[in-house]
Amino acid sequence: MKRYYVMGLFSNFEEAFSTISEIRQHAIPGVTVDDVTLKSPIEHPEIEEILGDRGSPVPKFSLFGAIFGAIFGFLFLASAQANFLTQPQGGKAIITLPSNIVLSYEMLILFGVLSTVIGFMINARLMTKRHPLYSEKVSLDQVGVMLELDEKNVDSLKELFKKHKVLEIREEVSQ
Amino acid sequence: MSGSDINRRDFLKFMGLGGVGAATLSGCDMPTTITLEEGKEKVVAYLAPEEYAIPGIGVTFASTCKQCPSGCGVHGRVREGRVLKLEGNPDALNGKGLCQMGQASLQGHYNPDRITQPMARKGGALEPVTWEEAWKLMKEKASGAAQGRSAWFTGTVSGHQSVLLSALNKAWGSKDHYVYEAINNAVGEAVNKSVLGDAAPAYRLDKAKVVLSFGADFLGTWVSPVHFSREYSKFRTGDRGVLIQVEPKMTLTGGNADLWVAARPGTEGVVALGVANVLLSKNQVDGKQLPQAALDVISQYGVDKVTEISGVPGDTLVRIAKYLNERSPSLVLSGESAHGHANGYQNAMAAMMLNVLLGNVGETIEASNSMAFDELKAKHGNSKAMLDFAAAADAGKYDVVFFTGANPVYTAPDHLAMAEKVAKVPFKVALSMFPDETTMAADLVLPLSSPYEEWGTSVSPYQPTDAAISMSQPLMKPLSAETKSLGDILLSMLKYQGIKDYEGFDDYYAYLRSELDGLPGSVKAGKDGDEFWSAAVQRGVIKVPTKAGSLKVNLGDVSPGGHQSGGDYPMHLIPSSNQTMYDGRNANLPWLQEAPDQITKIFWDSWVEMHPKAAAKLGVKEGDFVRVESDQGAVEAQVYIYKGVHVNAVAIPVGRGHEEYGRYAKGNGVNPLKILSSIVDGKSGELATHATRVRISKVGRSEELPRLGGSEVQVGRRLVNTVSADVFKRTEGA
Amino acid sequence: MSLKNILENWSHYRRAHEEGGHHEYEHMWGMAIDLNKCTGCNACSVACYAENNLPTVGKDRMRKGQGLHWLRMERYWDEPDLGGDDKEYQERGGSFLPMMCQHCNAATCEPVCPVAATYHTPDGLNAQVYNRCIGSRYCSNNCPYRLRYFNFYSYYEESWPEPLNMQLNPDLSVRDKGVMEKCTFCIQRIRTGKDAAQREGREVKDGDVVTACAQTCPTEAIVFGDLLDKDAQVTKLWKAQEVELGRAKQDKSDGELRGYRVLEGLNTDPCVMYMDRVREA
Amino acid sequence: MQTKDINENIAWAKINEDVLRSMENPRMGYWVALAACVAMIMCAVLAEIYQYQVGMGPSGLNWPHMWDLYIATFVFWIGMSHSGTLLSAILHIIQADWRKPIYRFAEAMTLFSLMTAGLFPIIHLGRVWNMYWVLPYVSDRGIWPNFRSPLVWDAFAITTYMTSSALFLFIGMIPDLAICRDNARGWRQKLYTVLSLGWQGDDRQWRHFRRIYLMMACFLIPLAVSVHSIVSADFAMSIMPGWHVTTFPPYFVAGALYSGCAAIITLFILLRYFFRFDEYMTIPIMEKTCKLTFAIAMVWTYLNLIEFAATWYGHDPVAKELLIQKFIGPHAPFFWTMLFCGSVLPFTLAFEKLRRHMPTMFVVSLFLNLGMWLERWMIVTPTLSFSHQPFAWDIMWPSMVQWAIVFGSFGWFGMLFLIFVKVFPSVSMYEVKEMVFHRRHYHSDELESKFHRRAGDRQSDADPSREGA
Repeated sequence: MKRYYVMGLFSNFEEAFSTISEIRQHAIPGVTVDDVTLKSPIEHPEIEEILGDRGSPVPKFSLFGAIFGAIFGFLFLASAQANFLTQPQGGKAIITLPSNIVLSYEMLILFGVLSTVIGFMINARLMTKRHPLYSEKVSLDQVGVMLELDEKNVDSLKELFKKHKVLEIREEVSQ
Repeated sequence: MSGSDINRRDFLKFMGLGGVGAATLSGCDMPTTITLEEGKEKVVAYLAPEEYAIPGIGVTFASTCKQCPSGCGVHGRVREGRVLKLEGNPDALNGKGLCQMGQASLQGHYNPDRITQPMARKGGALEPVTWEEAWKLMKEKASGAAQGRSAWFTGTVSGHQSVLLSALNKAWGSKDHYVYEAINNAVGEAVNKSVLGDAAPAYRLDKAKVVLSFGADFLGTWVSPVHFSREYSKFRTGDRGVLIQVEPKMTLTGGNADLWVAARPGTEGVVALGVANVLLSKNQVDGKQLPQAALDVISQYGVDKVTEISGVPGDTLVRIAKYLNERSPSLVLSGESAHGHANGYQNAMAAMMLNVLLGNVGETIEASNSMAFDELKAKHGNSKAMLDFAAAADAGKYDVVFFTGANPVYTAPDHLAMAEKVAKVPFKVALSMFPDETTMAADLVLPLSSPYEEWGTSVSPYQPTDAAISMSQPLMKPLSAETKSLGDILLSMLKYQGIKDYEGFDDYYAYLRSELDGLPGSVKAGKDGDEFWSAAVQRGVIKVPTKAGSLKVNLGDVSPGGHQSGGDYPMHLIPSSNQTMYDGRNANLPWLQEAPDQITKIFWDSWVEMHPKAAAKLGVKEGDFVRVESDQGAVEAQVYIYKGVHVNAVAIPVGRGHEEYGRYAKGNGVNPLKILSSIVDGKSGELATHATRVRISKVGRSEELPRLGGSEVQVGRRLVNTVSADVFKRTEGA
Repeated sequence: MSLKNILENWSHYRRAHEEGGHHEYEHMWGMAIDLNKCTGCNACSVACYAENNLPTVGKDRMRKGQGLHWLRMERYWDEPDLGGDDKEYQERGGSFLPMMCQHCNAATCEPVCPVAATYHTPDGLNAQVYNRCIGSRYCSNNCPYRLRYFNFYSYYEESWPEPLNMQLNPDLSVRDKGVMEKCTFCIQRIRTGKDAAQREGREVKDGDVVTACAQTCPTEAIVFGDLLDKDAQVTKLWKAQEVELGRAKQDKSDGELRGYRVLEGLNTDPCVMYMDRVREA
Repeated sequence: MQTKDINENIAWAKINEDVLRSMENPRMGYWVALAACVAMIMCAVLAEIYQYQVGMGPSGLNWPHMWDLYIATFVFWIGMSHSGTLLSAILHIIQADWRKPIYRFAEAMTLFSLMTAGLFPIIHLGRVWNMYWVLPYVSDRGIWPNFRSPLVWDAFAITTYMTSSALFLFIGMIPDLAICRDNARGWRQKLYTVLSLGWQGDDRQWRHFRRIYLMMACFLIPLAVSVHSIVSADFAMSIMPGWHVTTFPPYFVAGALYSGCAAIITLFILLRYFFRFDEYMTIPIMEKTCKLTFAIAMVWTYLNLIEFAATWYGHDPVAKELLIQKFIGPHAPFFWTMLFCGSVLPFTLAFEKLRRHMPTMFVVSLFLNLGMWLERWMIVTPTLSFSHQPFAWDIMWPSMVQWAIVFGSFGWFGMLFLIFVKVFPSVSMYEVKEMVFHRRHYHSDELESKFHRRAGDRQSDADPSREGA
């Protein structure tokens, strides 16, 4: 089944948001706000109020990475120390807690950061191909509202866009 | 390692979790012992320290150190045909100890600047020649020397070398054998001889409870330092003795004194008289031991007068007298800095007077155990020999002179013009290991083997307890095929002169074997030739019977000589000898060059010691160069300032400032002996080394002093704490 | 496996110096140095040069402080505020202090090495592994006694011109530039002594191992031995002076006893005991 | 008089244009600067080659000065790296939006000073070729580094910090890289296409982006504090007088922030001048940075005084002796210069007139950093000169080899920075857009005339553009 992608470029957030508000109020039957992808040069601070809270699991990655880093760090260090033969030094114990705490802390942060970055890459779908409807103007100063919808709704959407002073409409059909 | 028996798979499982990679930790089980004998083969961890290197097995051979005249016995550790390390020979006088010069004598043996083949002067320069050519030259120039027109100039010699030397001189019809040591106790020996009838009596430091030493650096350079150090150790334990040192510049012994007293140079005798005066007047010591003449002289030296002359405060004199009076027996010694004056003999005599007064003769000064074989005894050097030689050479007395074991061209003061006088001798032969100044002035240089490459016997000049012949044996094959031992050369020369007695010996070794074979049965303790020989070589010493000595007391005139003012030269020059460079012979040993001086901690260079007050007056600080000028010349060196030198004196160490003598010695520092004034001790004729007056001026240059260490005080850290002798006696006293 | 190893031996691995530490010590090599006997003659230092292949570095480098002297003879003058006097002369001579690696049981140099090139052996020695050393020089910085010396140059290139090199002791290495080194208590002699004892099927006894410095000392001020050997002379000296390992502050029945360890208050627990210098009044 | 952090009427397109322009067509001056930096690096490279061949001797290091300028400069560069984190992470969390135009180059500075700092522990090693032994790699001989050593902690901390701050810089730059990608041609386009990771500015990306940025900021703040604490542990964990100081971790962190801020002022002025970023790196932002620097300077001064007081009243004779030596000993000229530069000179930052005068601030910031560099030197060296064993006291002055390498490190840093400003946007475009957007959103003419105008100010006659808002 063919899917239609339509994107309207607006000159500012207000116009884009009023368009989305209408979509939210079912201006076009069968098209919900969940179908909307907003493309913008910056993140609007109140974007949740328009698009709804879509959530982000990135902090969970951070938590997992940090916990893993700390535990792995400590065990790694302790096992290395326990099996490394020239460790009796300065009257210190073989497995020294002060140093291991310091290093585990560093490992906590390192793995936390790495895991966060991986979480971001996955969740933000980075390192994928850009959408065909990507417009360079989005990185300049325009706000894009893109919807994925059936053929029957394309025209009414374009009408809606035009109502809100859209500057440009692009569309794409995927097989 | 205990308790960690992880295996590879478990480890990989664990490590795999972290995705780190693959390896095993178990490969480095540290072996606690690895010995080849057991045939154990274990992986030696990369992190094994030296402990796990398998040491080779060394073999120890006994020999004798020739680095100074004391002649300490050594044990050389030999591995793979190389001698690696020297230790003291417990059977010898020095015991298991050895001083730094002895330790470093190995570097003389292995010195890169050793002469490895004969050299002859051709057209002004010394050039290598073969032994054949050398012998030919000897034949041409030396063998034909007329009766009495040849001489030997040597350092201290003893044992069979001495025998051969005498024989050789006899063959040449010459009586002239100059035995020279720049650092000697000749004045003291003269006084001993005159008063006690024994030039080198035994000083029983270990028995003494008070030692009053007038400049005798018995821990550093005086007579037999290692032996005295051992005695000192006994002296300091149990009922600990007091050491009082009176001298113008702190020697190593002074550095260990309980009371270090700086007397104006040359007034040591006056101080001794002052002490005697206090003892007699204040402490009610019975003066009947002393002849009336001496008592008369003493009575003239009241405390105030002594203080005026010597600069030693009255209460210090009283304190010294108190120690001497309260603790008995005592021992009074005199050394270099007291002897090296125009009145050196009187100074030594005054010190001896104290010994007589305090009844030390027979108590702490015992008759030496003179050995029965006079011909083997050490011919101990003095500096009069050099003065005599200079006069004789100047007078053109000799056609040929042989030098060995002494370096007069370096040690002689400029006023002697030794180089020119030596040059007047038509043919000079140097038998030498090193290209020192005298050797380089010779016409023919014969390369000597090192003391650790040759056979030999020697007898220590100072034999306090047992008389013994020290054995030298090669600790390794000669480094150079061309060098010959002094004994071999002497023997060859004797054969060359056609002396029949020596024709039967192939070499010096054969001669020695036969000579030792000929020792009386009492020495050999019933052993036959081979057995005795190997026992002697193994032990390193042969104990020999002694002639029982006895001491008489015949005190001479104790009145101190006059004390003249310096005029234009207000300061006294102390050319101090120390255990690093000694008389300059050690300047080619890098270990000793790099070893900091015991007192000042300066290395690789000469310095001028000054008292803070004198330095302040002159306006110099540590590291500034000053010019020290006598009527004979001047030297320049950096200043080291401390309170261990008399206010009116500057001290410059002897032994550096070589013009030759190899890469380590050449061009390092200055030679203070060069600027000595021509003053001799009136009685003994010895060179008055400490009598030179100098003036000091700023040069204006400054440089960091080559000195080890930063702070000279502990800044309150108590790294070395000092407790009083009373406390020591309470806790550890005998 | 590792985890098992950690869990099973946890209490052992957590034993610090105070509880006896990780090692079951076979020996505890130590020294007693009597400053009453020591004359500061420096023979020990030169003996150390001879035994341990120490290079001579020459005047300029030595002056720069780039020399190596595992055993250095320190000399201090009396200070006015330390019971000395502010008189015109140094009336009590000098204070001599032979300083070699103190082989501290709680060594401060050991834990700071990033690559574990220095550690404590079951002999109670502070070992330096030249192969492993990367020359961070942290250990020397953290040694309060400043007894670790660094090879600032490839000294061997110039220090032993032929045939001086023949004197080198083959039982230990000649160090190249970039590694730290220090007194080893003549570890090659310890090894030799232990091997000899093992060959003869006996325990190492007092006198089997003597360090070069102790051996050459003319006044026998330096005594070396195994502090675990009750009959050793060094143990007796420690006992007589009531100096014990493992204490920062010695508990002495008699406050006048002379035994102490240098900078004891830093709690480095050195294995070298000194005995106070003694002077009349 | 300009009092607004930024003119809220700058058009978004102009921001893109201005920043992108700064990345284009290096002028002659740029190449000269780059060549100068390379020449400086060559000095260091030659010195290092010499040192590598001969040993550590030529550096003038000795017993007991086993460390000197290398470690001091290492600490200096580590310290400088703290600025980026401070501006980025802390100011991000406390939502101080004036950081936005200046944090990018500050973060780059973090990364480059870390890259510079990281060289020094390597250079100072006696056996450089074995430097990797400090890393905990798995070896079949079962050898590990010694985890007790603060130097290994350094290796861990610096690795973590370098990784994290590089990622932070990179992540924060992704939207800007997308802008660059959309405007670039040729190799630059390929580069930015790869680096921008397919950023298309959709709401999903922005949503996660906000989260990760916050999370990383949260990680970076404790990390930055721990890194300099660990660097201070190199000293504080020892038993040397003057090193074993309880206040060292905060003292080092304060010193680090201080030198970082001072360096930001320096680079701020340079970028503002050369790239004509007057509209973004405005005087009020400069003022805020100066005030921040002043505050940190006072914290640093306080910690200094605390250290002196603690040493003095603690009455440890060894530490006290060292303190006295610092005050009157051979290092005293440097010590007093450090105190002057670090504690007295920052008072210039307290005066508005001076703060707003760029040339003055430029000179002052250089001197502040000189003070901070001297601080590190005065931490490392006097302790080695005067420690427990008086016999080992010594004075040592660094040789030309050390100076050359220290000198070269500035060239290295400069070179990296110069390359950065031409390859990456040194002002964060999207965040300046956000800043402008916010300001515009809350803009009130009435308030502006009340607070942002003073007598004598020129009346703004620019017509507020509504485009893009």
